[in-house]
This record gives sequence, C-alpha cells and structure tokens, in this order.
Amino acid sequence: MISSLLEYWPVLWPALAAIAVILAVVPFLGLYMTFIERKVAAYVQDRVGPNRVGPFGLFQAVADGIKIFLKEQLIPDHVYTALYFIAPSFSLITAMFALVVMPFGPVATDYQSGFRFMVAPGIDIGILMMLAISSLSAYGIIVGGWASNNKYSIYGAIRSCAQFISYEIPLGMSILGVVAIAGSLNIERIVASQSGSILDWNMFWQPVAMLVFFTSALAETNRLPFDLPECEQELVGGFHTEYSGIKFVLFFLAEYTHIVTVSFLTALLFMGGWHFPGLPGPSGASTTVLLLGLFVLLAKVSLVVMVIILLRWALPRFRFDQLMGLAWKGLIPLALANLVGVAIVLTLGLPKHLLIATAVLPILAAYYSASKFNASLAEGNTLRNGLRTQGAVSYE
Amino acid sequence: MNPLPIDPKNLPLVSGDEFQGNLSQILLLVILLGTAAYLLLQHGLVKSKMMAASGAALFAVAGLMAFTSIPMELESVVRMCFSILAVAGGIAFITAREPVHAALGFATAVLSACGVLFMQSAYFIAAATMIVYAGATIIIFLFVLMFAQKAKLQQYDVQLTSPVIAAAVATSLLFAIAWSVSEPGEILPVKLDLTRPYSLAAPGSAPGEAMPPVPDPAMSTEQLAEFTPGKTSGLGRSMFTDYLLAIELAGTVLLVATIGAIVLAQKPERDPS
Amino acid sequence: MPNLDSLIWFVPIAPMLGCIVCAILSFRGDKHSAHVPAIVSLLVAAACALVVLLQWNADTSSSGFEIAEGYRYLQIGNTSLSLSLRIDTLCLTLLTVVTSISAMIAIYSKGYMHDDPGYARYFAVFCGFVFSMTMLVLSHNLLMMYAFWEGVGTCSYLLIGYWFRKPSAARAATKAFLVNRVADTAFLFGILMLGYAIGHTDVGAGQGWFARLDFQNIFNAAPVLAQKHSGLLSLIALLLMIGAIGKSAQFPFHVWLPDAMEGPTPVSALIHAATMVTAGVYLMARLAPLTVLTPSVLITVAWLGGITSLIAAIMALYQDDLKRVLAYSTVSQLGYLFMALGAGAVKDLMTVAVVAAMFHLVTHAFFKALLFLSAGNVMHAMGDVIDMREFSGLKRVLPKTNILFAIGAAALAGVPLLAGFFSKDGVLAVLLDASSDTMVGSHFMALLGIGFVTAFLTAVYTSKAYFKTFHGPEKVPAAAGHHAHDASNVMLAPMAVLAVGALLSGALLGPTGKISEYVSKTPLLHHHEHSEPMWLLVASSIIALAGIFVGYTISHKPAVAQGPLKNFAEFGRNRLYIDWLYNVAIVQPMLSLARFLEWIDTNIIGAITDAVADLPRLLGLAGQRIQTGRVPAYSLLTAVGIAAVAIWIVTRASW
Amino acid sequence: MNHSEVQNLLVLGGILFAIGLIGFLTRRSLILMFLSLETMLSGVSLNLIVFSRYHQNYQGQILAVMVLTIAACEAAIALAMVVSLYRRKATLDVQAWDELSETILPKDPQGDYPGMDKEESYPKLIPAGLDPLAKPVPSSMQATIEQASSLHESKLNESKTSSAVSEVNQRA
Repeated sequence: MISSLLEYWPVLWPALAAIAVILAVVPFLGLYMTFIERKVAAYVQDRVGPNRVGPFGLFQAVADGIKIFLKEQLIPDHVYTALYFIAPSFSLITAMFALVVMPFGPVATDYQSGFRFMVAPGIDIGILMMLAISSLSAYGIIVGGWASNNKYSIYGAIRSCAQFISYEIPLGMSILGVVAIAGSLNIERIVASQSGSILDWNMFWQPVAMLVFFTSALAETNRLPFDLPECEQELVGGFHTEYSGIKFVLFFLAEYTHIVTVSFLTALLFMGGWHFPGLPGPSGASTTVLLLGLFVLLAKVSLVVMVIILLRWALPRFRFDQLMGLAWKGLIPLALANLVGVAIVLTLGLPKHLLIATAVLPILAAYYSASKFNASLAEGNTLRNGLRTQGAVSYE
Repeated sequence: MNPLPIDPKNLPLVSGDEFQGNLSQILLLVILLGTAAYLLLQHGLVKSKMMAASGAALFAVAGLMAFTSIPMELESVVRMCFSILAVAGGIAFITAREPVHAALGFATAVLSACGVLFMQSAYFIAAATMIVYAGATIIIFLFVLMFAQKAKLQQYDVQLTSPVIAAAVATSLLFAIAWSVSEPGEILPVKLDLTRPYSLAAPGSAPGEAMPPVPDPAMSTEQLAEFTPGKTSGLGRSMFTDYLLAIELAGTVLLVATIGAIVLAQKPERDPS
Repeated sequence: MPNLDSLIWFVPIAPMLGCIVCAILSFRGDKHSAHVPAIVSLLVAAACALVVLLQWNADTSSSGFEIAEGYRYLQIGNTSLSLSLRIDTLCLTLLTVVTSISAMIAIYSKGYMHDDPGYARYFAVFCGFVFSMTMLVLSHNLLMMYAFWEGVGTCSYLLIGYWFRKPSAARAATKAFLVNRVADTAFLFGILMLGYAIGHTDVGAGQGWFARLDFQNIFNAAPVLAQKHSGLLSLIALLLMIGAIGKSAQFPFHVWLPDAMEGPTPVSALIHAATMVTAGVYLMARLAPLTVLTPSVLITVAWLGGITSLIAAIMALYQDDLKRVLAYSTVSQLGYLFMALGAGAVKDLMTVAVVAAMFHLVTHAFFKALLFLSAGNVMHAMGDVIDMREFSGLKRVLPKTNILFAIGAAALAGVPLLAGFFSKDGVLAVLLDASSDTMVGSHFMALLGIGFVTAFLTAVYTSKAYFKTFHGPEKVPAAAGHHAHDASNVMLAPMAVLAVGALLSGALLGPTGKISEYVSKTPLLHHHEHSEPMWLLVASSIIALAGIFVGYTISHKPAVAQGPLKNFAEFGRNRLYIDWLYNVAIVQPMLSLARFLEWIDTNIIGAITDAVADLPRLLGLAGQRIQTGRVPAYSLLTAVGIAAVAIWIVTRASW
Repeated sequence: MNHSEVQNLLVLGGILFAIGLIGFLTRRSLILMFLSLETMLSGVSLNLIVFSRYHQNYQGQILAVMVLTIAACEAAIALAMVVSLYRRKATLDVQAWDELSETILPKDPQGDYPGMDKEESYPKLIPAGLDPLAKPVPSSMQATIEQASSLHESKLNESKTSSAVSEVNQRA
C-alpha cells in the first residue's frame, strides 16, 4: 500500500498541492465575494455599504464569518436529522469537486511534471466531467429541502430541481459548439485552441453559445434573475429556510463556489483563458510568464464576476413559467441552431468567418418574439394574455 | 510524464494457465451476501432491529473478506472501496423504509459504480451515467416521490412481497454468475487489438482533427496511446463509424420515447360540459 | 391503319375509367354527379367504336382481322399471357351496338335513377358492365373471353340485385347467378377440353395453353380435330353451346331472365335485352367456323332455340307484368337467333346464318331497348306499378311514351318495313333455305313452322300489351299519385334515337345488303348470294297484321278464364310448370342434402370440435391460479425460471 | 488489468444485478421498482465495460451507451406512466393494479390502498369464449357473469345519479 503510494508520488504531489490551493482560496474568495456584493449593491443603490470593520470595511467579511461560525446550532424538531446534516456538506462537496478538472492558471497541454494550476490535468472528458459533477449539486438542495420537512423548503427544492434539469440542457448544448471547434473535451486543449491573436477567442466565433452558456450558468447558480428556489419574498429563503449557522454557511459557500466555477468556465471557454495578445503560451514558459497568465485569467474571471453581481441589481426576477419557457423555448432552440451551424461549417470545411453569421440568430429570435408579443398587445390583450399567446403561461 | 500511465507495451498478458480459482471464497461471499440481504429485508411492519443488525454485521464480514482477497495496492484498494460502497448503497436502497432514503441509496450505488467505471477508463460512460442517472433520472424520481409522499409511511413502503423467495432466487442467480466467472476456462491471451481499423472512413475525412491511421506495432508509445480505449475521441469515432446505424437507431428510440412520454403524461381531457 | 390499334383501346378503357371514377365517387364526394363520368366515357367509347367501324369498312386489308397488341402481363415458361384485342367486322358490329345503346341508356338512367341512394354505385357497375362486355367482344382468345364472360355475369348479378335490400331482387340475382354458373361450368369444361385437344394436334404442339385457345388457332386446328376426333369435337362444341344458351337464356336455362327484371329498368333494357344476353349468340357466331364441323350440335341448338322461342312466346302471352312480357319476348327472340344460327348446320349456309343472326340481333337490340325504356317510363309514371291489370288507356297521360312504345311494338311485331320485319324475314329465309337441304331439311322445315307460329304469337302478345296499356278506358293506379306525367326530356331523347334505329335500321341494313356484305368480311365467312322469296315477305306481313288484330281484340277482354283455352292459359300463366319442375327435381333434393350435412356438421363434427376445445379450457383452469394480475408475482416466476436455467447452464459440466 | 480484477468486477456487476432483482421482486412502490430495474441495468453495463477494458476495444462501451440510452427512454416512459397511474388511484402501490387477474381468485387481503372505494367507471366485460345465451354456462362462470352484469348496472345507475347531482349543482 505504502509502496504503491510512493510509486504514485510524482503524480500525486502536484494534485495534492493544487487541492490545497483550492481548499484554501475558494472559501476565502466566497467570503470576500459577499463583501464585494454588498459594496456593489450599496453603490448601485447610492449607499455606502459596509465601512466599519477595518479600512473601507475590508474586514467585514471576516467578522461575518466569525459571527456565523460561532452561532448556535439550531436543529428544528421535525427534520429528518441525518439528511438534514448531510445536505449542506454534500452541496459544498459537489461544488468543490467540480473544480477538480478546472485549470485556475496556465496549464500546458503537454503536461510537464511538477506543480500545475490544476488538480487533475489531462482528463480526457474534462468539460463533461464538470457537467456531470455539477449536475449532482441538485442533490444538496433537494435533499436539504426535503429533510427540512417544511413546505417552503420543499417548494424551493422542487423548483430548484426543475430549474437545474432544464438549464443543464442548454448549458451542455452551448458548450458543444466550442468543443467541436477545438476538437476536444479537454479544457486545456480548448483554451489552447484559442491561443494566438485576440480574434481566436471563442466569444467572437460563438457569440450565441456564449450568451446561452452565460444565461444558463446564471440559472444553474441560482443567481438573480433566476433565484427562484430561494426567493425571499415568496419562499422565505426556499430550501435553506430551516438552516442556520455553519450549515447555512456551507450552502452559501457552495453557491459562491458555483459562481466562481461559472466565471472561470466563461473565461476559459469563451474569453481565451490565460491567453492575451503578446503573451506566450504556457508550454515551456518561465515562471514570470505563468504568473502573468494567471493574472490575465483572474482579471477575466473578475470581470465576469462583476457582471454577474451587477446583473443582480439590474434585472427583476422571472416568474417560474417564464423561467421554464426561456429554457425550453428560447435557449435550447438557440443552442441547437448554433450547434447545427457549427456542424455545417466544420463538416463542409467552410471558412470560419461564416460562424459569425450565427450571431444573427438571437437578434432574429428576439425580433420574432417581440413582434408576436407586440401584436398580441396591439390586439388589446392584457399582458397576461399576451404571454398566453406566446405559450409562456399555462392554466393547467 | 504521462499523468495517467497506460503503457501499451507493458499491457499484462493473461492466459488460461495463469488462472487461480478462488471459487470457495466467492461462494462464501455470495452466501454471506444473500443471508445479509435476507436478514435486512426482515423489517416488515415491525422493524426487527436484531435481524437488521445481524444482517449489517454479516455484510461487514463479507466486505472485510473481499478486502482481504485483493492486493494492497492503491488502485485496488480504491476500487474495492468503490465496490463496497456500491453494494452498500444497493443494499440500503432495497432495505430502506423511507422511499426517499431508498432513492438516495440508489444514487450512492450508481455514483460508486461510476467511480469503478472511471477506474476502468470508461470516462465517457461514467460521465454520461452520472448526468443521465444521477443528475436527471433520480432527481426527477425524487421529485415524484416527494410529491406522492404522504404524512406517514404507507403500508406498501414498509411491507415487502415475498422477501424470502426473492432473496433465495437472487442468491442462486448470483451463485450461478459467480460460478461461471470463477470457472477455469480457456482465455485467449489478449493484448492491444492492432489489426482492427477503427473506422471504415478514409483517414483525414473527418472534420476537426485528422483521422489517426490504423494502429501499427511499429508506432511509438505516445502514438499508440491514442488508440487505447478510454480515449473519448476513439469511442466517438468508433460510435459514429463502425456503429453508426446502431447509434442512430438508439437516437430514434430516444425520440420516440420522448414523444411517448409527453403523450402519456398528458392530463386526460376534461369533459367540456 | 396504325391508329386503329390504339383507337380501339379507348373503347374498353373509357368505360373502365368511368367505372373507377364512379366507384370513387360512390365512397366519397359528390354522388349526384356520378352520371357525368359514366355518360362521357360511354359516349367516348361509342364514338371510338363507330370511327373504327367506319374506318375498318373503308379498309380493304387482306387478312380481314387484326390483333391490337396490348401488353404482356405474365410470362411463365412458354406460356405468355398478353392482353390483346381482336378487330374484325363481326366484333365491330356488336361493339358498335353495345357502346351506342349503352351510351343512350346511360343518358336515360340519369333521369330514371335520379335521387336513388346508390346513384354512383349504379353508374360504376354500369360502366363496369360495358367494360367487360366490350372486352368480351374484342377478346382474341377463348380464355380471355371466358374471363370477361364471367365479368359481365358478375356485373349482371350486381345490377339485378341492385336494390339488394328487396328480398325478391336478392333472390333473382342469386338465381341468375346460379343458373349461369351451371352453364358456365360446362363452358369452362368445353374450353379446357378444347385446349387439351388442340394441344394434342400438330397445330397446337409446343404452344402454351393461352396461345392454343387463340381464336385463329382454334379455327386452324378445328378441321384437324374434326378429321381425327369428330366425337370429341362434337362434345366440345356441345359444351361450348351450353355456355352460350345459358348466357342467352335458352330453353333449359331460360328461367333466370324473367326474374332478372327485378333490376332497374334501364338495366333490363341494356343487359337483359340488348347486349349481355346476346353474348351467347355472339359466341356462336364467333365459333361458327368450328361449329359448322359438328352439324348435329347445331341442329340440337336450333331445336332448343325453336322450343324456346315457342314456349317463351306462349308464356309471354299470359303475363300480366309488362316487363315480364318483354322479358319473355326477349327469350323468344333469342330463340329465333339460335334457330338462325342452327341453320349453319347446312354448310353452305353458315355465313348467311351468321348474317341473319347478327342482323336480327342488331335490330332487336334497338327495338327491345326502346320497348324496355318505354316500359320504364310507364313504371316511372305509375309509381313503380308494372302490372298491366292496374292501369290502362294511358295514351293521354303519356302521349310521347305512347308513340315510342308503339314504334317499338310495331317493330317487334313485324309490321312491314320496320326493323323487325326485315330481320325476322331474314331468319325465316335462312330456315327456308335450310329446309331444302337433303340431309337435315326436315328439321328445318319443322323449325320454319315454329318460326311462323312464334311470329304470329309475337304479334299477338305485343299488340295485346300495347293496347292494354295505352288504349281503352283511362285507369291510373293509386300508387302513381297525382303526378302521373310523361318522362323528362333527358329520358325521352335517347329513346327517340333508339326509335329512329327501330324504324330505319332494318330498311337501311337488310334489303340494301349492307349488313350481309359487312359481316361476311369476317375471316372464314364467305359471302354467299342469298335471295329472299317474295312470298315469304307477304306471308309474314299477313301473319303480323293478323296477330296484331287478334291482340287488339283480346286486349280488353277479361282474362281468359273460361272456355276451351282455360287450361292452356293456366299452363301459360304458370310458365309451363318449368320452374316448378326445377324446384321439385333439383332444388328440393339439394336442400335435403344440405340439411343432412348440416346435421352431421352440428352433431358429429361439432361435438368433436367442442371436445378438442374443452381440453385447453381444462388446462387453463389448472393454470388460472397463477394469473394474479400483479407484476411482482409474474416477475418472481420469471426470475425463478432464469435462475434455474442459469444454474443448470453453469453446473452442466459437473452433471 | 489482471484476471482476478476482472473476476472481482464481474462479481460486482452480478451483485448489483442481484440487488436490483431483489428490489424489483420485493418492493411495492412503483418508483422503487423502476429504480431496481435501473440497478440491474447498471450492473450489466458495468460488466460490459469491464469486458471492453479487458479486450481493449470499444464494443463493450458502445453497448453500454446503448444500455444508457434505453435506460433513459425507460425512465421517461416510466415516469410518465407512474404519473398517469398515480392520477388514477392516488397510490404508488403496484399491487393496486391487478385488474388483469383471473376473476375467481380472491383479492389480495393486504392490497388495500387509500382511495380504493373510488371505483372506476369502466364496464366489465363478461369472460370471452362462451355465448351465454346459446349454451348452459358452467356454474363456476355463472357467478362471475352475474357479478359483472350487476356491477355494470350499478355503474350505470351511479353515473345517472351523479350526472343528476351535477345538474342540480349547476343550477344552484
């Protein structure tokens, strides 16, 4: 046993190191994202935000953390105890586990030995693995909701369930176009296929895919405008109504970890990852270049995170039927059309520029639905009737 | 360094001569498992704690036995952990009184089986199983279970049909499987199948990346690694060339099933009057 | 003349298309416009037939006939089945008559069948009949002819039973079908024996069955057969004749035709007066080169025809039903035709006999169709009452019909210078000629006498029916209601055309020698000079006028209930007890046999079957226990089975 | 990949299959029965993949893809059926569905389920194969026929009264 461990040591230690980095950084990141969110919210609403603890309120997050860790463990009487405890940790575990195949810094595709910015490099099905694991994160929510034995919780859990399953489809479909262009499921290879000039980034060739991916990712992370499972006004917090203290923190951390994952994925798949014009690739590069690449990647990720946070204050929440309608009638057909376009271009060996034509798709779709909507409004229907003609509302 | 060391040159050669039957061990395992299943199934309307405890104990003994039968290497140990977890999940699944617990037990079993599949380098299948089974099917069934759940356990949740015969039948079937597996038979030496072309299509005709040539024993290690199973691209290529018709047929079946499900799940139309 | 080959195809194909369109219309669509495709297709067919007739007449090709090649639809070994048409003057004559009269009657039907629920079905079967009939006439092969022979039989069945909910119509249809079946079986035997016999001659060696039965081939082989196996040839000819007399309703088989009047009147006019029943005559004429070799058979046929014409005339005399009078009259006139054909027994008279038969066939078609349609008008106006005792003196109610019926009746009765006069005299002249033959003359002398008697009777019953219906005190049955009126123009117009035919066709075709010249262009028929003695014309004129006078006298007398003729009248009214005889001799024994077999079926075979069927029921009772309807029980059984099989497989080696 | 590893994994597949079998035979909840079937399928596909690895080709994996596809189809259909069955009888008990049993057999005494008194309004057909008018019916069948016809009549009456009630309600 020990000897076999030693045999594997050269492969094992970089993975362990990367795991350590993730374990150390991600909770910290989650903690500080709450702070950033509060600050941004305050600025949006013309307030100051947290400013008492430390300079500019920088230690507010730490103070919150300490406070919540020291809170009393409230366990309601009517819960299914075992599952009630397992659910939050399972939630965080799956969220963290998804990071296994995600490079958080420049990783070369020839996998030189030593430390790499990745736990498990060279996984053949990288992005698929990510999807598989993130699909498990519904368990945490649904089990938590059920174990709480509370109507609000279970409704939140079931909404979440439906939302998860629905939005996984456009999420996976939108990635397929990128995968087809790169010719690999491996995230490092996908990033490597975007090296070169800035015009090699997938966001220019796959704008529809990026739109669909980003939208579905928001839904997968239960962020506004898709935070139906936990909407405070309707469900008093949804599945985590009965949770408090450290268990609540675990749910919360899982959610922020999801946001981090999604932001990384957006940056890696569509925004060129660690590539930047003038910066050499990670293969055989010096430490300085690697660090520069890391910086580039993190900058892109923070950009995406900022967009996600700002969106929360820019958009109102969807109604549940609208949410489902968006996934099934809007995103899935768009993603499918995009995939078909990519397949045609690749199969027939057409010039890559034709892919930009797919960018016209969302405009057409938006125009179509808007014209239908306007027409029904012009007929003197109410807003609700207008939605009904669109099929968004069902009276079942 | 190749992080996932598969060295095609050193693939182990197995032959019938090397076989060492551990029939008695396997049979003992089977009997233990059968008894454990029987005892655990005796929860009935009145939960028999003694029987359940003894069943769990027997199950633990079986697990220990299985552990002792394998070499103490990292891979084997991890695989065995997954296996035992899978079996434990399965047992929990069939013996749980609460349907939601049962479904979660099933999820455990499936996820552990996926772990085993990962270790067998069937990455794509493993991921697909996780997405399809664990991610979608069980979630939706949990959904239904939660809706159909009554305030307290129903009679049909706690009462089982003919547990004794079921356990006996399953044990005898398992016995047959174990026997056939441990039966010394002629097993031809297998190595990398180098003669079979992976595609009928001309090399380079596929988009994306060039089609690799037919494997050749004179190739270098890295080149040969491209052909080892577990490479998702190889699976995909085989799927869409050698087995194209079958895959398309499966897709059609899926479509038909979707339509059928939509039709079946529709609410019966209300009487207009 | 290459275009004739393709033009002749339009004659059968047009009615076929009409049939298909009408059949489709009968399932869905506008049923009330079903007459359009029918009339159009029949007019097209008639026009094509006429064009071909005229062109063919102008043509002086050497062989006298032509095969219009169709397509070969089957080839097995050396047997090849091809659908081809034979064109010669004989078939063109009949073809023209069939298509033109059917077109007229289709137009008439538009008015007559108006508002009937089965309107489209009627026209579909009507067109189907015309298709079969034209194919029958045009077929170049005896087998193919047989196929369409059955085709016209089927259409006739469908049309007799057109009002199939009416029990008498259904019975009449079945009767017609079964009687024809007996005759057709003999016909089929005759065909098969002929094919077999030809196969054993030098001519037929190496030919397929289908090729052997080609008409031309038959005519080539017939002399050889007559030399070697004259007895066999006689038998074959007899069997073929039986087919012919069955279809043409001659003596032993005549019983179906009067009952066939249950069908719609236009159908009676077309099928059971003008066209289908003449198929037997056509067959005889077609096979004349063969039958002339077997004079004994021809004499038999002539006698049958004579007997038929006489007894049918007697029966017609005592019918009260106007349509039945006409039906028996048809039977009687067909007997005339057969008598004429029988005169072919005298070898030199073959052509003359065929010409006389065809001539009478053509004129008869015109005036009998006219008579039937007139009767249809009467029936229409009288609210479907056709019993002559119910109405009389209709000449003011139905003035136009009165005239038309008078024309038809005069033609039938043989009033001088009308169609029937000439053609009937042609038949009598042939018989007269034949009677001078040394060998068989005595037969034909007797038949000539029968012919005169029948002519007289014909005049009597025709005029009786006419005067009874249209003259005397006016009487209208209650069923007619207040709207007894003459038929509409769409019905009267085709009748007018037929009336012209009834008036003029005899004078135009007969004395001018046109028909004789034309028909004798048929291969193997050679033109013979033939003269009619003047005294015959005078005699038949006197007979006809005397008959009419007698008919007029008795028309409004009460039915002959007393007097010396009482028993005879009773005899005639009961159809000479022939139907009764058939019933006693054939139908009742058959029914007894059927009852006996039914008893065996129920009590012996049924018992065995029940016993066999009870066995699985008992077994099922044993297995019933496991049918709990629950999935777990079933799957448990399955699992036990699978486990047992698996254990058996893995431990097999050690057992 | 050595022989004993193959052996162990095949036995693991067998154990999963057997567990699924036990579950299918014993559990009474429709959903759990269905999940048992899926367990059996996953045992089978595990075996397929072990063989695929052992023979170093893709055939087993492709078969496993097929199994996965069929399982997904099954899941879709089964879910739809479970939902429509649940709508009918408001229970997930498989033993509630035994209409196809032979009529002479007694009903399962343990087969009570909530909502059992809610009867369905379908006519019960008499047993096929005998013309009740033509021949004397065996006494065993007689009872069944009477029962069925009386049931049918009571259904008819019931539906009449219920429609009358609904009419009254509408007027009210």
